Amino acid sequence: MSADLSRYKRDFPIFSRTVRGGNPLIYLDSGATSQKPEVVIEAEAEFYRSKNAAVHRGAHLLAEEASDAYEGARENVARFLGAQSSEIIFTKSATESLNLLAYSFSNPDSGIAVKSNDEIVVTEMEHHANLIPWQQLAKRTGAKLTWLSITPDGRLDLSNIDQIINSNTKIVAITHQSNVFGTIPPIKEIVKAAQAVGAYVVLDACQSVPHFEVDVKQLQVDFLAFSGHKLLGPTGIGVLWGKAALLDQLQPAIFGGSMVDSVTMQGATWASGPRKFEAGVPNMAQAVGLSAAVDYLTQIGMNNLAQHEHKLTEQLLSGLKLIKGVKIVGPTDMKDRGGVVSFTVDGVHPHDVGQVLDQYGIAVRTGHHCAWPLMKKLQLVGTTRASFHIYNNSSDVVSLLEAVEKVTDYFKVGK
Amino acid sequence: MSADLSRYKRDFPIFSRTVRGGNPLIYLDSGATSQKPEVVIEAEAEFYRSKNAAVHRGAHLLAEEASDAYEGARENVARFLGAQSSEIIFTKSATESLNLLAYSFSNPDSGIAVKSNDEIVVTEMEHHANLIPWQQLAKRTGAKLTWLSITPDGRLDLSNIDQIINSNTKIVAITHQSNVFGTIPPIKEIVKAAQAVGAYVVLDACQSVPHFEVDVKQLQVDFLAFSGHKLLGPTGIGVLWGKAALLDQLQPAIFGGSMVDSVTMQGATWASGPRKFEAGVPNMAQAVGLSAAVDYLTQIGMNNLAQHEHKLTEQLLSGLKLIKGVKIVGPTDMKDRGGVVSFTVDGVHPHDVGQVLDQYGIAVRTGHHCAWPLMKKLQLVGTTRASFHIYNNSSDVVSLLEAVEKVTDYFKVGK
Amino acid sequence: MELDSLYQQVILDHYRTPSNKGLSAFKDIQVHHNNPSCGDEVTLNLTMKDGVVKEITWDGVGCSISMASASVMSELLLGKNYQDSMKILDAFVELMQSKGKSSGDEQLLEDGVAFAGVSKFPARIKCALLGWMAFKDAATQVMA
Amino acid sequence: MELDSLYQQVILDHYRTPSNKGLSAFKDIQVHHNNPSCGDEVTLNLTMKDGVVKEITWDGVGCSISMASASVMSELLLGKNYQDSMKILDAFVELMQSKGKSSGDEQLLEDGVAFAGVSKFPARIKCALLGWMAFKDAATQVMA
Ligand SMILES: Cc1ncc(COP(=O)(O)O)c(C=O)c1O
Ligand SMILES: Cc1ncc(COP(=O)(O)O)c(C=O)c1O
Repeated sequence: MSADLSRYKRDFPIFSRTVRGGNPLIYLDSGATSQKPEVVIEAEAEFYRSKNAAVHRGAHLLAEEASDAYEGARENVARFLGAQSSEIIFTKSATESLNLLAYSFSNPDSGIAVKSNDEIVVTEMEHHANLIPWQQLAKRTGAKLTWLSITPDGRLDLSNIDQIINSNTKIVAITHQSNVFGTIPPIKEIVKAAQAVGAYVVLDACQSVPHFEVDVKQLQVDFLAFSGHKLLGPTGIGVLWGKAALLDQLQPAIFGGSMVDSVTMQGATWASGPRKFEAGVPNMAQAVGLSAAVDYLTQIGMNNLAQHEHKLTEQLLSGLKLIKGVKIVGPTDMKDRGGVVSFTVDGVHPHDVGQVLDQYGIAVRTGHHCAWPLMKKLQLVGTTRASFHIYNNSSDVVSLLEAVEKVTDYFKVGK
Repeated sequence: MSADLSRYKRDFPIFSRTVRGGNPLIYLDSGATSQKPEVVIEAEAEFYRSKNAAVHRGAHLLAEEASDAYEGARENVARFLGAQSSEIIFTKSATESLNLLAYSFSNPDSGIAVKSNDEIVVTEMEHHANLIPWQQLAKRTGAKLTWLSITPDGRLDLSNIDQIINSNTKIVAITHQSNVFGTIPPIKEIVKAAQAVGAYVVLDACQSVPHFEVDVKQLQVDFLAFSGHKLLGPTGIGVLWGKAALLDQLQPAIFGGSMVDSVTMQGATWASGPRKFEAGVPNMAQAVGLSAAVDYLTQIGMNNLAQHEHKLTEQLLSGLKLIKGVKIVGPTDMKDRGGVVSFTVDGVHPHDVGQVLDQYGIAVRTGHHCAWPLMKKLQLVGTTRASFHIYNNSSDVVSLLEAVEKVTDYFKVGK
Repeated sequence: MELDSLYQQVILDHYRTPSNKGLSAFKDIQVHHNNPSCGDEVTLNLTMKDGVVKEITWDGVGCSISMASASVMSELLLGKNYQDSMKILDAFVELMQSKGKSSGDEQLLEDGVAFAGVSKFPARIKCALLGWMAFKDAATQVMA
Repeated sequence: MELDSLYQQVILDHYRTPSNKGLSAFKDIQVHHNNPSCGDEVTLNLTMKDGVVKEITWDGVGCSISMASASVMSELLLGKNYQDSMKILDAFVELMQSKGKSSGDEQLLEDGVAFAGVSKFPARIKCALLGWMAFKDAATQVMA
């Protein structure tokens, strides 16, 4: 028997409000952004109320305390990922993390800069944030962008991996969990293929780090990015992790205060460590809030959370299979998949599905999920997507299934 | 007689704490970052507690409310600056704003891209954030970086403006108020010179927008950047304003979700308006917090605030002039200057000055203030800087002056 | 239920059996509009003669609201002169912005008043306007 | 006052009249270290013979703590062999990290114990270590 996690929902103040139709909120859109427990909200507020100052700059006590809080957050996030704190770069979001990395790779002064004869590999199931920055990097440098395809059941097609990941490959950028299918691709095999040709693996961990234990050393990837707001943390904070030796060889991409070693009117040199990638007064309160979210999740236990979501996903998949006119998009079993479930309802546009669910207080995501090439490949206009976090429970799943039935009634599916 | 603004200090919870030596906090480091009134802290918390969702994406009520809050913040900030809301881009900081702009200028697809025969003009008193991005832009594009010098009293030297701003000049990037001297450069003359040669003026408004009324239409500049955290707002939020017609001609610099018009595996096209510059789930709570700060300041009245700071600055300047061994760095009168005062104490390193002040509960900034080239030009190792905001009062100035006297005693200056 | 004010029977009918859907072989102009946040798309062919709308055909993918609205639009504006079509269009836009406070001028908008409920759902207003904005773009170009 | 625990008289004396300040004409190696967050800089010339420190001269700009500490370091390590100098250096680093809980080994650190109070001011620890880290860098390079 697994732990009872129902008590955690109370920690999230948003569930005390009602939504459309006077209904209680059933929030199944954590894949887009998660809700926040009061401890996270308070950690951010408390930073402002008691130790707000510009880090690394002032000669005064507040500045000291603010710096401790900010650097403490860095250490805490590092521990959470099994990384060193000198490898943690705070950004505003995963999107920024991936873009900064791509710009660093096109800085010609970088020791590991991308060149025109290099290849960059992505997959057909990437979120736009892990696709377009690489398209643009390829465009800037003349490198070639290639990709791994998907199979009809929403898994990665590895049949031609040896052609795609070849001796010209410099970067393999891949998602750790599809935000559309919930699929968890075989990272091990991809890392092996990349290592064999000396390519760097960039992991988009937006949908993994918030939901199950992720250890960068075990994964053996080279870079990893995620956003705080999907991890019960504040908006406006993201993380870029990179192996220290690689970060050393990369030049920074954004420039300003607190990241320099020396500056003249003609040019500048950079500080070492994560500082060189963090120009300007940082998002201090948000880093502190993210750290509180990490503590909160650690206390729940990432394995407990993963199990919890696993059960809900299983329940949802079995339920959806019984509803006429509903098709699951992506893996229909529990093998290598997480708590993100996409589906379609015959003859009803996802936007209309979402509208009906909203009427019952159920918040889901509809549309292309920022994975437009994937939708086109599947010849879909979009899907309806339900996704979980700690505050969901099996009665949420029941409510969703009932409401989906009502959708098919309302739009007279198959009638 | 001017309005009594003393009651506003109570709105800032941080002043209920004590600092080193059990002293009440005298915060004179608002030039680095400002303190936050409770309404701002609560606005951010309230967003998380009641309407947190990913904007522009969900099909549900929360997403609708979150989008309204976020877009409402944009409109509010636009009104505050006399701009249109389609011209307001939310970033994480002024540093990001300026870097994004510089990258957009080096995107060869931009209609107004910087070319190798262009010149970029800065000044010797820029903060690193308004210097290094332009150095790097020059490096990327082959353009030439030139600059206006400063006079010994910390003003801009315009004697050779016609040579420096010439027919090759594409961009003039200049501070609206020096974060070291407090000097307010003659923006009008610079705009005139830039317009005469068809150059774009980029205004670093980090030290102006938080302290006095700024209207982009009156200023006639082309782009403007500032950070929320210096404007009583949250950390992790900044603004880039640009004339709509120019933003239209610029290509975006960071890429991901919610900024596209269409996407294939090979490439993408962009949405219009500010959206194309805001990739990813934005810093929604911080935008809402910034909007609350704007409301708070509007209610105080920017002119009242400016007058308040003017009086404190005058008091500080006269007081410092009476202390033996103390030299004011920058304008010693009130002409065209704001509430930032730098000074040195003979024979005492700024770091030591700051340490003694800290012992009396006084928080100031010491060092090079991210303006290293300026320090070198002045042959200074740094200065001690006091800067004001609404929560300061004349007894803060008295305390500072007394403590500076103690510094000269402690280190036996001139003895 | 609130939902029924959104999904009027007229809308569902137009969604199931849209008018003028399927692009004509001939046209004065073709425009393509989309709504990137939800992926809805409309392509519209327009033919005008002496300032009068002679033919509107369209194709697209999207939700019930966007498709039904394009269908209603194509019926309503056919045969109208440019000025009248813009009057109707403006009335429809105004209805969409009414936040549920207007029920629309049935004289002018006919089946279009069925969309009055959409104005209470801000996220759906863009859907309802997609086809109309495509028409406006096309007609303005033809008249230019 | 807490401040006096930071600014011991020994420190103020070394600040006003530093030892070995002014770079020698000859040296085995020269290193330059700085602290970008506050702008403090130290240049250090080192000469060693048979693994023993023969001469340390330095120059720099910085606060009382960084300059006094460089001065004390240069006195203390002169004439020591590499191993002993590293032992003293490690003891000094340890003292700096003691958060005010250690008063330092006076036997080993001599005037260096005056810096014990610095360990209570995290922002100043880097100042106190600047000259020492320059020495470590230089000596390690000479010995390599
Ligand atoms: C004049 C000026 N420009 C730019 C900046 C950079 O702002 P931020 O660090 O918030 O990005 C600052 C403040 O640090 C400043 O004072
Ligand atoms: C798989 C994946 N990658 C990247 C992102 C982008 O994250 P953000 O928008 O927080 O930068 C998301 C979420 O939107 C995602 O689900």
